[in-house]
Amino acid sequence: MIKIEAIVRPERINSVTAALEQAGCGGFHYQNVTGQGTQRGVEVFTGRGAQMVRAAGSKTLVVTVVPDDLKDAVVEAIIGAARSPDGGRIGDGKIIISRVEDVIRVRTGEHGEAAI
Amino acid sequence: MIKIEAIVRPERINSVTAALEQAGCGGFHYQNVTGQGTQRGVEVFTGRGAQMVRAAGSKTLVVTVVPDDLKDAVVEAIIGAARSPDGGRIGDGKIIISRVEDVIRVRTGEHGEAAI
Amino acid sequence: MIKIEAIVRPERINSVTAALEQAGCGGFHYQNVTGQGTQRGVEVFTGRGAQMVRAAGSKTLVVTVVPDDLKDAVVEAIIGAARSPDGGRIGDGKIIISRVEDVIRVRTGEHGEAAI
Amino acid sequence: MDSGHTAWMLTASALVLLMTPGLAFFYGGLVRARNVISTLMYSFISMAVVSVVWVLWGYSLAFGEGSALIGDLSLFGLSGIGIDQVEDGGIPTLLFVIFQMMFAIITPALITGAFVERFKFTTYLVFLVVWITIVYAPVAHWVWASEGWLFKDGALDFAGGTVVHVNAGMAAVAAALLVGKRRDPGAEPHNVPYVVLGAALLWFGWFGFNAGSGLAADGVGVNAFLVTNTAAAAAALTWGVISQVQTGRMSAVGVASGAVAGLVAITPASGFVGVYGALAIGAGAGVICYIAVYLRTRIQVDDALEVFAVHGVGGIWGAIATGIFAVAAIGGTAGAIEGNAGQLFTQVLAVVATMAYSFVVTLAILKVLDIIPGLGLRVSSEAEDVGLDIAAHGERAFVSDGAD
Amino acid sequence: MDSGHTAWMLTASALVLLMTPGLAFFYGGLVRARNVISTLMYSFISMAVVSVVWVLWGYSLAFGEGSALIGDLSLFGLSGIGIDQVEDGGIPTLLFVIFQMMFAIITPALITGAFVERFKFTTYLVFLVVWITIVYAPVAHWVWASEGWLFKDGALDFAGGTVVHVNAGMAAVAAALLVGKRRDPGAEPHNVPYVVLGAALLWFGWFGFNAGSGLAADGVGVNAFLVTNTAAAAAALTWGVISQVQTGRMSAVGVASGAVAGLVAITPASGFVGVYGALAIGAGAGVICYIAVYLRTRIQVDDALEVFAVHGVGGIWGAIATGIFAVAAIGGTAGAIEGNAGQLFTQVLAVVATMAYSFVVTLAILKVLDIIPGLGLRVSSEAEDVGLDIAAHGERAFVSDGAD
Amino acid sequence: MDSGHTAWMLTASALVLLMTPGLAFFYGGLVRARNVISTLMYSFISMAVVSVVWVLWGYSLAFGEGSALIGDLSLFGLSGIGIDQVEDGGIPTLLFVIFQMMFAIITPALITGAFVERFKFTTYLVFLVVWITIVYAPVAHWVWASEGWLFKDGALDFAGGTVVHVNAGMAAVAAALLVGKRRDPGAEPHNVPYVVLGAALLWFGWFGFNAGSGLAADGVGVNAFLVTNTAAAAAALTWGVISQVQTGRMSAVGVASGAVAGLVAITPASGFVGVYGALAIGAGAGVICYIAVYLRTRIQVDDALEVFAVHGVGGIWGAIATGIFAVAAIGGTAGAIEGNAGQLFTQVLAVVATMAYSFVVTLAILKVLDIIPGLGLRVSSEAEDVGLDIAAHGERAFVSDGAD
Ligand SMILES: Nc1ncnc2c1ncn2[C@@H]1O[C@H](COP(=O)(O)OP(=O)(O)O)[C@@H](O)[C@H]1O
Ligand SMILES: Nc1ncnc2c1ncn2[C@@H]1O[C@H](COP(=O)(O)OP(=O)(O)O)[C@@H](O)[C@H]1O
Ligand SMILES: Nc1ncnc2c1ncn2[C@@H]1O[C@H](COP(=O)(O)OP(=O)(O)O)[C@@H](O)[C@H]1O
Repeated sequence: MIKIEAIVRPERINSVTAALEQAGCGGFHYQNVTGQGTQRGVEVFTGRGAQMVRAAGSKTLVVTVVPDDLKDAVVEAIIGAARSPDGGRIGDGKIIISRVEDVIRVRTGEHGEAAI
Repeated sequence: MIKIEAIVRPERINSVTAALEQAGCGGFHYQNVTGQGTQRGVEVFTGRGAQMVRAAGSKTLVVTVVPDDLKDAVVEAIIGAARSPDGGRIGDGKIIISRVEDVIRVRTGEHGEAAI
Repeated sequence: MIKIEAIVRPERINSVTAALEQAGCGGFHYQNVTGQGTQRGVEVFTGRGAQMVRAAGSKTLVVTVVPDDLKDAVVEAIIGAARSPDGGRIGDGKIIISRVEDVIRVRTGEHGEAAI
Repeated sequence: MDSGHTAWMLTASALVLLMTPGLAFFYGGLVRARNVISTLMYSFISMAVVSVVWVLWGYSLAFGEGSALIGDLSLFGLSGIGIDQVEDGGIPTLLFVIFQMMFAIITPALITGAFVERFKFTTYLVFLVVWITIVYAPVAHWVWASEGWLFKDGALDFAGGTVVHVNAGMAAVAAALLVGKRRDPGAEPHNVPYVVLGAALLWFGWFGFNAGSGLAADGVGVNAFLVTNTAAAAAALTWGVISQVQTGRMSAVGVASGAVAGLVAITPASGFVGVYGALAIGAGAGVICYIAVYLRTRIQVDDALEVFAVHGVGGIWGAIATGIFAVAAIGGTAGAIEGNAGQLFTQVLAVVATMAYSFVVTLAILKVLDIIPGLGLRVSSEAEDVGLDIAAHGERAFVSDGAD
Repeated sequence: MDSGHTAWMLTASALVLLMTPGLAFFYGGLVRARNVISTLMYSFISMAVVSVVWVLWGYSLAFGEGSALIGDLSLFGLSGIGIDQVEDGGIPTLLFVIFQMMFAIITPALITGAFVERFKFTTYLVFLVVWITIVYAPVAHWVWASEGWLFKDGALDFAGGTVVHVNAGMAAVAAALLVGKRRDPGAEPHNVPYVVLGAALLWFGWFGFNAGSGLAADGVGVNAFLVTNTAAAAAALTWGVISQVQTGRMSAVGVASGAVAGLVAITPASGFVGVYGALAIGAGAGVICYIAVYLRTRIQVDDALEVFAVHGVGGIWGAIATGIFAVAAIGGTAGAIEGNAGQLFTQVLAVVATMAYSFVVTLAILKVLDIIPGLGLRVSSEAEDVGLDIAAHGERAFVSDGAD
Repeated sequence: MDSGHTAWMLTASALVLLMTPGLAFFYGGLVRARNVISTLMYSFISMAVVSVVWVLWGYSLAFGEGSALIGDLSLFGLSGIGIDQVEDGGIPTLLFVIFQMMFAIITPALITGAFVERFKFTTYLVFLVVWITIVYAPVAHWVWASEGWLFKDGALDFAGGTVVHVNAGMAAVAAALLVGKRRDPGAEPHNVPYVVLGAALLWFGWFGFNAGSGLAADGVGVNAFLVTNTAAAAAALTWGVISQVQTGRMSAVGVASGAVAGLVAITPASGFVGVYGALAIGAGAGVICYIAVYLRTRIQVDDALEVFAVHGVGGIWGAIATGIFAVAAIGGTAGAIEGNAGQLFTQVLAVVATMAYSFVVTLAILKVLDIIPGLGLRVSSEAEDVGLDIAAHGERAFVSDGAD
């Protein structure tokens, strides 16, 4: 099994989770993070509004563990839902893929793909 | 060393961390996440309370890195503390296990199991 | 490529991210977590202030994916920025290193190191 | 000058001023976290803009001599109103100016609920000036100025059910139509405690709004205070119970909305009805506005925070109910129940006239603002996605230490 | 009718109304994040339910003629109270009805602190109606109605230390006993700023509560205002200093609790004592309630938000202290220090009678509600784990954009 | 005794009391999340400490007979002030004591904005007692007591622009200098809604502050209310527009700061100027304070929340503007525009005297507190990093269920 971690724009999270379900991946969790990359972040005021600074932007991190064979479908689904209209904008995010040794379902104690 | 990530019910977090300490794992970190799986989430109102929608539920993600030999003990501990009374309920959560190459303790610069 | 996860003190996050950029790692994301380890947490009041309990402390988790050759530089950078003055204090944090199979840039679909 | 009446009206004016921040939090809690600052500012800035407009020409247009349709500019800058000039009843004229100003401040703020999360802030500033001048001032003149044609017709609107709520409700429909649907409507309220805080401040401030509208600390004012509280309570309870019966849960946002609906409905009636009337008006508002919201969510007009369903419909119900439940022994005018069915007609006339005027003129104003270069009604879709807090105000509402 | 007294009492009534939302936030900040909406609603809904009960039969039972033990239903629906009817002192009778209503609203809300995080909301609605009718109304009648037996005995309770706080404190004990411990008690307050906001609104509103209880804007009212502020300050400071000395840190929640304890303790005394008395009563409340809380945390009764330790104990101390520090020159009655030791006895009698009645009857009410099918006191253990916000109200208090 | 004036002054006193929690939230929203409790407490605890100091010796030193420089202790513990003693104008003397107390409470709270996120809380408690005694009381005596030398000179300070704001502003500079820079200054405000809530409560409470300073519900009070609102609006708008023009975004914190700057500037003038004067003073405050903040951020003095730039500079501008725009027909004194240029000189004299005294004595007080063993001004660098909420109060402001 592999773990797919996708950093996406917060405003895209609903379409991303919908796409995941469509791609046959019904299990995932997500959370807000603060992120920076090529995109240098957003401009915000400090103090009383006299000056602005760049702050890393808000992103949402979605994590799902899937069987290997689902990998490409899920990656496609995420890209489709997370990429900004007309060819994407800087800051659309990344997808990080890594290997998982085992998954256990707390309720039943099942192991491996059966637990997903 | 392996990394154990457990997604559990927020209301179970205190018993889970207690169980971890008992199992000899005194180091961990956790955070709230939003999760969905077989359990389709919770019912919440939108707008002025005229209609309800399903929203993914709140879960807590606990992460700990342990020496390989502690793995089973820790997994048992988590299951014991996170599973709902009388045989578990849908949504009790998952445990995800993956390999870690190295751990470094910031304070001392120690590597490997010594750093845990 | 490898994933570097660093748990650091929240008040150090700005210097850590600055150090990361200096070390040539311009991409990362971070979030607040609650953590416990050798350091048993902080003392806080419960109820009306009549009694205190220990609560796990606030930490910040920084995550970055980098090419293998950047690993040592980045680890050094994090330690330098996250360690408390005069030799470090308990609770300065950990750095967890693990392998990543692939990274994809949502915007372009690029794979591997090109996507970082 | 009566120091007692003056004391109460100073207090009442402060209470009504506080309603606008109350509304800000009520609305602010209902939107997404990324638009809360923007939503708060739509209301807060009205305190700044309208206060200035009011002392310059707003008051004069609303309460200056002039015609049956609108006042004149004879009182521009409150010229000629000395600090010792007293209204009959015994409060200083400047205090009447202040009290009325607070109503002018909150009315456009109410409208903003229709277009939160997407309306361009700079355009909104211009809208505030224009709308107060050519919509609010005339309507206030019609109903409350001694020359006003609806006033002459004997329309009953004790504290502004028509001038404030029906007026804002129709303007909200016009705005929602022109601004269009949000890209992603129907979100969960991001902060329910803010909604409760806002509702509490509104309830609190409304005592000034209604019990102050008699401009005196007397029996009529006291009665207005009592029926205001009673109607709010009855409506909150009704809405809550319906929500409980229909869904098995009692939405806090629903209870808060019910309270507001009750407060809206009792506003025009508060000087004319008694406790039983208040119970009927409140319970009625709870049922009617609940249904209105329910229906609204089934149509395509994205009146995001239900301004029309709560303030429009609530205000209409209140205006009509005033004609039904008015008690001669309290406000001097009998309602339908006491045999004066004619009053009902006058009430309906006032409502219809206000609805038509407010809708048409607001529509016209927004159409014009939309085509003026540099203005325009709606933010870019990018700004809407990122949220107006960052896009329009350069601020994030909530920042945790390290991460957020 | 005196417009000045009327003006102040209108204001005072609004201030007391605001105390209930203040309490909602004070309590709401002290619970877990997953129960904050539920905790807010326990208080907020009291504004809806009790307001209706009060104008229908509550006021009549409390202040209608009747016997020494309870009023009658002669004033059902406030029948026969015209808007021009005036109390001696010069305020409209309806204003007295309003002012007293605000006290009836907050008293049961105080009780809820004992059973937050586990009490069934629908059952609570029924409890509100019954408790106001058969516990609050009679006790208010005893102490404040001219026929009331404690009133006749000359018990001093200027603003409700016994009727409101001791009464609520004992009911809280009964409730905590019957509802039982939370599955996981002793949590950290989830939002300290809410606690501070609530304490601030309570302090602010309490000026109406105490300085309004003379029903006039006169010297007695002014003195009540002054001693109220003084006692709150002294108690907040005392509590804070003890916390600092004992733990090396000054808990904000502790300081806020101290302020509330001081406000509770001065309530019955505020019409009878001077500044020095207020300092003594406040400092005493800080010490005594701090100890009470400390002891409570060592027993098994899960009075979650320390209603008895703060309101019960604080109210008892205040009632007794009134008998000690009363100054004839201020309230017309001398206390023990001025040689009238007998007053102390009367005070104790009033407290004991109230405690016994409130405890027993509340226990009985809850026992009955517990066995009525469809009601019951406690939510399911699942609901308690998930939190009452989701389980009972279908809402989450705080929702961040993507994740939460 | 005039019940109307008394009614208004009771209300006004409550409103001014509420300003301190308002300030607490205004400041609290501007700091980091890990210092919000600490920042709230700096203000809240002033309600506890100063209230006690005031009734014991503070009032006596400020308003007792004594010399031209300071009062005496003849009124220690308010001795001899009966509840029936009345001021000329018709309010009880004790009400004057109360009203003035609220000013004494908020003044030192204003100072705390300069040293948030690093000042030692226990030392601050001592500072409060000393500063009220030897800085606030004398300055209040100079300006407001009939024997005060600035009062005799005819300096105009209707509601405390000099006594409260200039005074606090200079003390803030002294404090910022001695406490030194934060280890990590220039953070993003952690909670903008708190800033808006605080600004709203300040605006609301300021009506009591200014319209109450005439000690009566009369034409002067009404005019003060009107110009207060007008200046706040004009300043908020000005600041917002500048921010919009300069950055393309309208900072909510900026608009709120503008409102406060306008309220500060109109404070001394509110009994002497009309609407046009208010517009000028407000707009001026918006521009001047915006520039002051802009410059402050370029120097090394870490006056964290811009106390001097907003309250100091705003107060100075207001004092001078009073001398410019005063209208004889309103406050009895003409300003420069009406040909009385001399008034300007008196105004400047009062400001300079206050600035010098406040700065020097505050500096001295802090220097002493710094070297007293066990006290000291600044927390450890560790405490500063972890945040004062945990370090000084043992509390976390926000706790989510499982994780935080
Ligand atoms: N090397 C990295 N490791 C972890 N997260 C990253 C990395 N690079 C970028 N990210 C995350 O992805 C987000 C988008 O990346 P960014 O480089 O800004 O845009 P793009 O991928 O379109 O060039 C960043 O805000 C950050 O949260
Ligand atoms: N494939 C997955 N990858 C990551 N997290 C998952 C996955 N499936 C479930 N989860 C997490 O586990 C939680 C519980 O899983 P769920 O399937 O609802 O219950 P159960 O495991 O009892 O069937 C979900 O809310 C989600 O947060
Ligand atoms: N085994 C572990 N797995 C995951 N996180 C850990 C582990 N041990 C410690 N941590 C994280 O690192 C933080 C600091 O570790 P701690 O042991 O307290 O200090 P130190 O590393 O200086 O001994 C902890 O608060 C926790 O968040």
